[in-house]
Amino acid sequence: MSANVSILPNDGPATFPQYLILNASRFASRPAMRHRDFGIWHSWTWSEMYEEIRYFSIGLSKLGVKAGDRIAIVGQNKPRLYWSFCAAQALGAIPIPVYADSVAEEMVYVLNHAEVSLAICQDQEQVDKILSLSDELKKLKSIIYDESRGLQDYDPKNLHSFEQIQDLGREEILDTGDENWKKQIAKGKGDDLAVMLYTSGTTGRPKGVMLSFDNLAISARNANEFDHLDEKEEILAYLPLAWVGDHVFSYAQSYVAGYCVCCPESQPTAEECRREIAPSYFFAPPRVFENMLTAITVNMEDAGRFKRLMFKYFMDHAGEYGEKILNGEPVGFFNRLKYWLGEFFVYGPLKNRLGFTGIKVGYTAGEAIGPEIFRFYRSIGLNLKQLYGQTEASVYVSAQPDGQISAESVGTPCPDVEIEIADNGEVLYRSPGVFIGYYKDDKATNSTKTKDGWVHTGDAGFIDHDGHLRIIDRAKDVGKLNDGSLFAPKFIENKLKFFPNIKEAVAFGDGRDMCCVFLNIDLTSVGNWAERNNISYASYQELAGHPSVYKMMEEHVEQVNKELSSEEMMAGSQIHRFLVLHKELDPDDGELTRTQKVRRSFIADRYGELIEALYDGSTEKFVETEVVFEDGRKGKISATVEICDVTVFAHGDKEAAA
Amino acid sequence: MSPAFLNFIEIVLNGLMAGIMYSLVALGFVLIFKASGIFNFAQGVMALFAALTLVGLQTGQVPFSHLINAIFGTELHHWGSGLHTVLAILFTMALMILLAWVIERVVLKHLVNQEPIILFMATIGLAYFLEGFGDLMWGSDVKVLDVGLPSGGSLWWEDVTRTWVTEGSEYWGMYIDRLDVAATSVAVILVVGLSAFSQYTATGRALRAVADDHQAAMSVGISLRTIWVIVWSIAGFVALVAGIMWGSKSGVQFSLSLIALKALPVLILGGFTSIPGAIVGGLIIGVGEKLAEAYVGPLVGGAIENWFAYMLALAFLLVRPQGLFGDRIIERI
Amino acid sequence: MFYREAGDFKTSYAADQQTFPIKSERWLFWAFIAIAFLVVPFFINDYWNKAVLMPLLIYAMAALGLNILTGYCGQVSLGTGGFMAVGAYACYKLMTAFPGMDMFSVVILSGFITAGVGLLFGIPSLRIKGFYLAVATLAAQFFLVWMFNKFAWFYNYSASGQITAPERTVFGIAVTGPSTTPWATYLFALTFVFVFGWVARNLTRGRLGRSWMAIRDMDIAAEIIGVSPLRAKLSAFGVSSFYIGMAGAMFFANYLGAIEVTEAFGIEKSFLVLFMVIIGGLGSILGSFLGAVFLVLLPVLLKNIMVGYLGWATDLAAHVQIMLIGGLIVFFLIAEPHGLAQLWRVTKEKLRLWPFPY
Amino acid sequence: MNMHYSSAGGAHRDNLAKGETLLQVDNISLSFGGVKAIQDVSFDIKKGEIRAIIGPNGAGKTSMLNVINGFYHPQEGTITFRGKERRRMRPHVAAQQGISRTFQNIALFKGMSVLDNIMTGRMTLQKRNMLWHALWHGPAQMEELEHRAAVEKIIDFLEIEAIRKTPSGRLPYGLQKRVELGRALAAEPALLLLDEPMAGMNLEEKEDMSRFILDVNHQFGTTIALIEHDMGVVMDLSDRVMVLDYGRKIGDGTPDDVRKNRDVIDAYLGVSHDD
Repeated sequence: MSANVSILPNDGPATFPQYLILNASRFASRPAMRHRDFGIWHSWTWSEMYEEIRYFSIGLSKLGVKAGDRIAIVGQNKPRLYWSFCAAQALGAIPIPVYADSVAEEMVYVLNHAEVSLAICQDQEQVDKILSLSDELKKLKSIIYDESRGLQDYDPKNLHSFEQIQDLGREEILDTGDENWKKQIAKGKGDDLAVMLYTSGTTGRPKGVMLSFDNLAISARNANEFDHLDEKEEILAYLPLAWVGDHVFSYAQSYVAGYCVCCPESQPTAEECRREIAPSYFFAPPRVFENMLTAITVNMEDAGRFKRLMFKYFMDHAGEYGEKILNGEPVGFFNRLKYWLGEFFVYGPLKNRLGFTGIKVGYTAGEAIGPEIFRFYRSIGLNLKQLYGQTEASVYVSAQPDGQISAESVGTPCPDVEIEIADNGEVLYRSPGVFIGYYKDDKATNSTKTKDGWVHTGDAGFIDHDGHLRIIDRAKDVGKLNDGSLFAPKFIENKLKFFPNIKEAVAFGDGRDMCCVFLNIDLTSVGNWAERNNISYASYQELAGHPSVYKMMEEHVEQVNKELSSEEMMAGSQIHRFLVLHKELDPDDGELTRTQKVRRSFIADRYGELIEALYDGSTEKFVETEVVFEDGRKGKISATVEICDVTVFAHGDKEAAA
Repeated sequence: MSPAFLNFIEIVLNGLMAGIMYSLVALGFVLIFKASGIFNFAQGVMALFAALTLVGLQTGQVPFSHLINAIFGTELHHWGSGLHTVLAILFTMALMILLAWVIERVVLKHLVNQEPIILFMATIGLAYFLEGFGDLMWGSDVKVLDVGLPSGGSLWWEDVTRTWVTEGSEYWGMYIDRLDVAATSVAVILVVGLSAFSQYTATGRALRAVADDHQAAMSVGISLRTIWVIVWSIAGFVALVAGIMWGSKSGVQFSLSLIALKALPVLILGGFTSIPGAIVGGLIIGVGEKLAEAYVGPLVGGAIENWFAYMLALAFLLVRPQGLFGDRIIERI
Repeated sequence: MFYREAGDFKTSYAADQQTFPIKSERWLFWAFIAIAFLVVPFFINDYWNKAVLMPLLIYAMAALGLNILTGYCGQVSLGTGGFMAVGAYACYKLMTAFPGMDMFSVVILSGFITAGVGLLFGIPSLRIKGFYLAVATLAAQFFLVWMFNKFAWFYNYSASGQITAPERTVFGIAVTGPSTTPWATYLFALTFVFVFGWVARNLTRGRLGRSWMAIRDMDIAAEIIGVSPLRAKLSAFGVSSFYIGMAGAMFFANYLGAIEVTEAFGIEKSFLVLFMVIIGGLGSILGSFLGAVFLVLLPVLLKNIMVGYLGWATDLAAHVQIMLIGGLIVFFLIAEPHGLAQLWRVTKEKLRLWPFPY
Repeated sequence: MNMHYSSAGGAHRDNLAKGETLLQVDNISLSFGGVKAIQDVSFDIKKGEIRAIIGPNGAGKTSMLNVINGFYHPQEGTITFRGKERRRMRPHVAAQQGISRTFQNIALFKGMSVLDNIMTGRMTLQKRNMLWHALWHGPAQMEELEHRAAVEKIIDFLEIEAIRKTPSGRLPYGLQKRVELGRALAAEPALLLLDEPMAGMNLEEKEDMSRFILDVNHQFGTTIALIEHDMGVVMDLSDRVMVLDYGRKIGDGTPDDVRKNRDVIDAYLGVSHDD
């Protein structure tokens, strides 16, 4: 152990190389990183990892890497690539992780834009990709690779293996020692540029978000304190290196807290690896949780009758009491006992299969997670929470504190974060994590970040009565009613669609007096209900027009209104009138996209008469609609559609709050 | 002729006749193995079972009388009178066919496509079951079986052979059991009959088709399961015949089931799939065993017939692994 | 459902390849062993020892041996009874020729002697395969039993033709002869079974075991890959006979005390052990034990019910028993051709995957 | 990570340089009873090359491989491996000398896991005897673990991490072929014989397999002789091609030579074969 703590600045470490040196002494024999390779888990303690990074870093300097150089890091989650971040930062160079699966032209753009002079690649695939672009990459001088397979016969000029660089470093240390290297680290300051992360925005070229050590380290420290994370955590690094989430969870927070990061063997074995490691801190976008739940459901459908019934029985129980128990609310003894039995027979084994046995905190973010999905994981005792984050904020904008969880909100502002809602509903924030700027793009920087440090998120939202931030839509999609209240169609539609009986909803209101909606019932779910209640029907149309169905829909809409009325911002956009469409919205008729998204303007055109009827106060309307049948023939269906008024609540209404 | 030579002839003749009896049992094995690839260890017990049933029907025993008595406290033993021998044989045969059908339904159907050793084990289980079942049904005491076959030494043959001896030697003639002669005749008839059956009848040809290629047989529309029932029925018939012969000779008792073991060396000598092999193999084993018993036995303390046949077969296999009538094995990969 | 494996990761190949890779199973196993060694001896009585535990342990040993040959190496043998007889007679001759020898050495030496005989009878396996070989092993069975019966030297010219075990001790405690205590013979047999169960696991987990299994699964491919059939088959015969010989020695010396060869080691014994292996599970150490447990306990149970509880005559009970055992064997083969061990594996797999079906 | 795999025949090191004759087959004739499988065929395999043997069905290709690895014993002719002429030899001895192979019809050990199957391939390299194995802890275990590490490298090489503990019988066909290649590679052979490594595969699987074969040849310098029906694959992969027909050699040379060879064209396009 040659890590020397004395070279650290007096007020504690500021940069990650400084944290590395600190960890190498305070957590010397604790695991820093694990990697499943050749079938078993290899571990590095902090002191071992320090050595690995030291050799590599000094080797890099020997190769000519200097402060300010840009180094691209391309590949999957592998220990050596993570080490490369720190090794580069120790020299004052700036690491730039690149999505391993990005196509050639995207990679050319990023590498050229960032003026990368060295690329560290995981394997032959990445090396090949970069070599094939070498004509266009004028600044790139050399490539380092981790896995040598298939690279033996390559021209060794400007192509080095990771070990070769480490050997260079070792020789250098033998020759001249590592004092210069340590001095270089000690020189590092918190406001130095630490990393550049290219965000693949929905439109236009990727932008290079510049984050300083302070941005990352302070955000990481706050986050660790917020969730009580310490050096004992184990996490699985499986999300793309270039994504800010992975950089913060698997690098920044790990260095600050000193916890262990585990790298899976390969993509196909990632699940198995998760099961083996049983991480205590876990992050996944909603898509991952959704896929997992689908897999669980599909799997359970194939199970025997007994198991299916048992699963349903206990899951129902969990749905009722699981969250309460998790939130520490009072629950009767027998329900606790039943939950405990469920834990033994269902929840426990389920979490075990998914590798969630050891989870202390799990997060989901990125987009809205379906409340059903969210509640499912909560109900089986998984402390899953939501957060709202951005690359520009070093992730953390808001997060749900323990015990204050809801499926709709994204939590309260993170420590040291200030949040404001602009007049147009856009969410603004200011925090220590706010980025330095976009690399070589002052125009974009200025339009995003104000002079006094506020950042425009581009998302519309509001602070609810619990003080939690709720994101409702992209800011540009949010409109206004004539009385000036905010109208967020997607927000309202999603709320309606969370009822299993409602399949689709289309809300109107922008530039009108009030909000009205079209509904589509869910034929399976409502059909089941009808069967149970001895309501006979011959077609969708008949069922949709049935008075009891209207009654049910009215209750649902009223429920949504109650919820809306409880939020000051949204109370104005309660639904006044609705109708249940006489046909299902169908991609074949152009009403939905192929990905089942509502085509609002097309529908407004097609059902103009009905919209008129919604706003002119009539109670029913006869319409005739052209449809395309499955065999491609066209036909017409006609119906008299009923229109229904709904109770609207005043904000703060007692009845609504009850 | 010298008495020693006449003795030798007597031994060979007895050996040949004993051998035919072995062949009779081996035949049952071969039939089933050929058609289904099953090494039917229960063949011997089937013979015992058939013989027990025959005796039981003949003497009018009440089936399961012990069990019934134990459960209900009754004192059942016999009906008033037994069945006529011919009728009893017919009934027994019917029972053996029923047995074949049950075996197919209950056991074989569920074991299709299993490894041979599993099927082999199943037949051992079957053997145990049948043994227990037979004993439970008819009791385990030693029974005398008399179906009217002649028995005892042939005095006529003794007289004839006594004249063959060289003048002046002391010789009382050859001993040949008339039962053995009868058994041999029956066995010969059976073998000829079976060969004719498999050669000249449609069912017989189907059996051979199955033996050659299961797939092909099924593709020409022969139901494998029907075939199996038929084969097991025939094997049951062979077992019945063997049971009658062996039972008449040495009484119907548990040891009868062990004659199956006698047939095994015959099988490895003759090959599992060859009917002529079973016959020739049986003859070789029979003669070899009797000769060894007479000439080698005294040197090592006797009772060598228990193992001699196996050693003979083993030694033979070491020289010719494919058996007497098997084709040379060309291994492929 | 009982398994909670998440978080149990392996950092070395040694840990990955251990016999019980799952932590909870490891605990269960050692708890079981501790009970067998430390608790049972205090509660054992003569009936349990003679009717259940001793036969169970000794047959488990024999089944281990046969499983190595048949289950792992694929060579069917019907000569187990004969090889047990070799073990028993070797044991007797050693005990009487070297009265000072301790019982551990006697049993192990008996095993080695049997292994030698086994090797001899294994030679035909190089030429003949499958059922032909199975039948050939019957030659060993009949020949060996005949030999021990025929040559008085083997039974020291005793008038009855029986052999009777004199008293021999281990650490000063009698484990054979009339004055042994149940716990002593039990612990003696248990120690052997435990140690050699472990050895069997060792032999089958490595190169040797793989060479056996390769021969079993596809002998031609195995040879082309580099397995010498001679070495693989003969070693299997040798090791197998070693175990069976030790089982035979203990069967005679520690369990029955006095035997007559045709009665004790007839062909039925060969079948019994073969059944244990099949019902327990071919190619499974655990299976050897499960098979022995099943076929030792079942008759005891049946007998207790029919004779003890229903009050039937013993011969009637014996008929029903043999019928039931035969029926159960068929039933088991239909229900799970790969034996109780496979049943256990499948159950375990289901519990591990619980609540998912796969 | 990276492979520390000894090249040039691994465990079976020799002094031959690339391009020298590794195996020389002279005037081999083989018949079964009256059937002549191979008639008077001679050819050689040079170190480091990929040598293809092609021909219509029944041309004697597999028999030739069987002769090379000692499974069949030719009635006439000699085989010289690494300069030593050999007489009748059992296949496992050939394996010990560094010839390993895969089979036309997959010959995996179905009762064993993928890992165990590949471990079996290292049979010839393991030395500990039965007594050490009985004790396990100590030398036997150490040896096992060393070989496990080597096998894991092959698993990594063939990208079959996800199935290492699956019983081989449960795998789909293409993966079984790959595992079989792994088993053959595990022996670190000097000469690798592949009998139709791509038979029955789809295009993607064929591409994968071709890549593995080339990688084996490049990275480990292993000499490979293969039988294959897919002409495209053969022409792409191999350095030299020998053509058999009815047990006779009718062509030998580079892929280009063979493609132009009149006899070969006749054999493949002629009407005489029902292939």
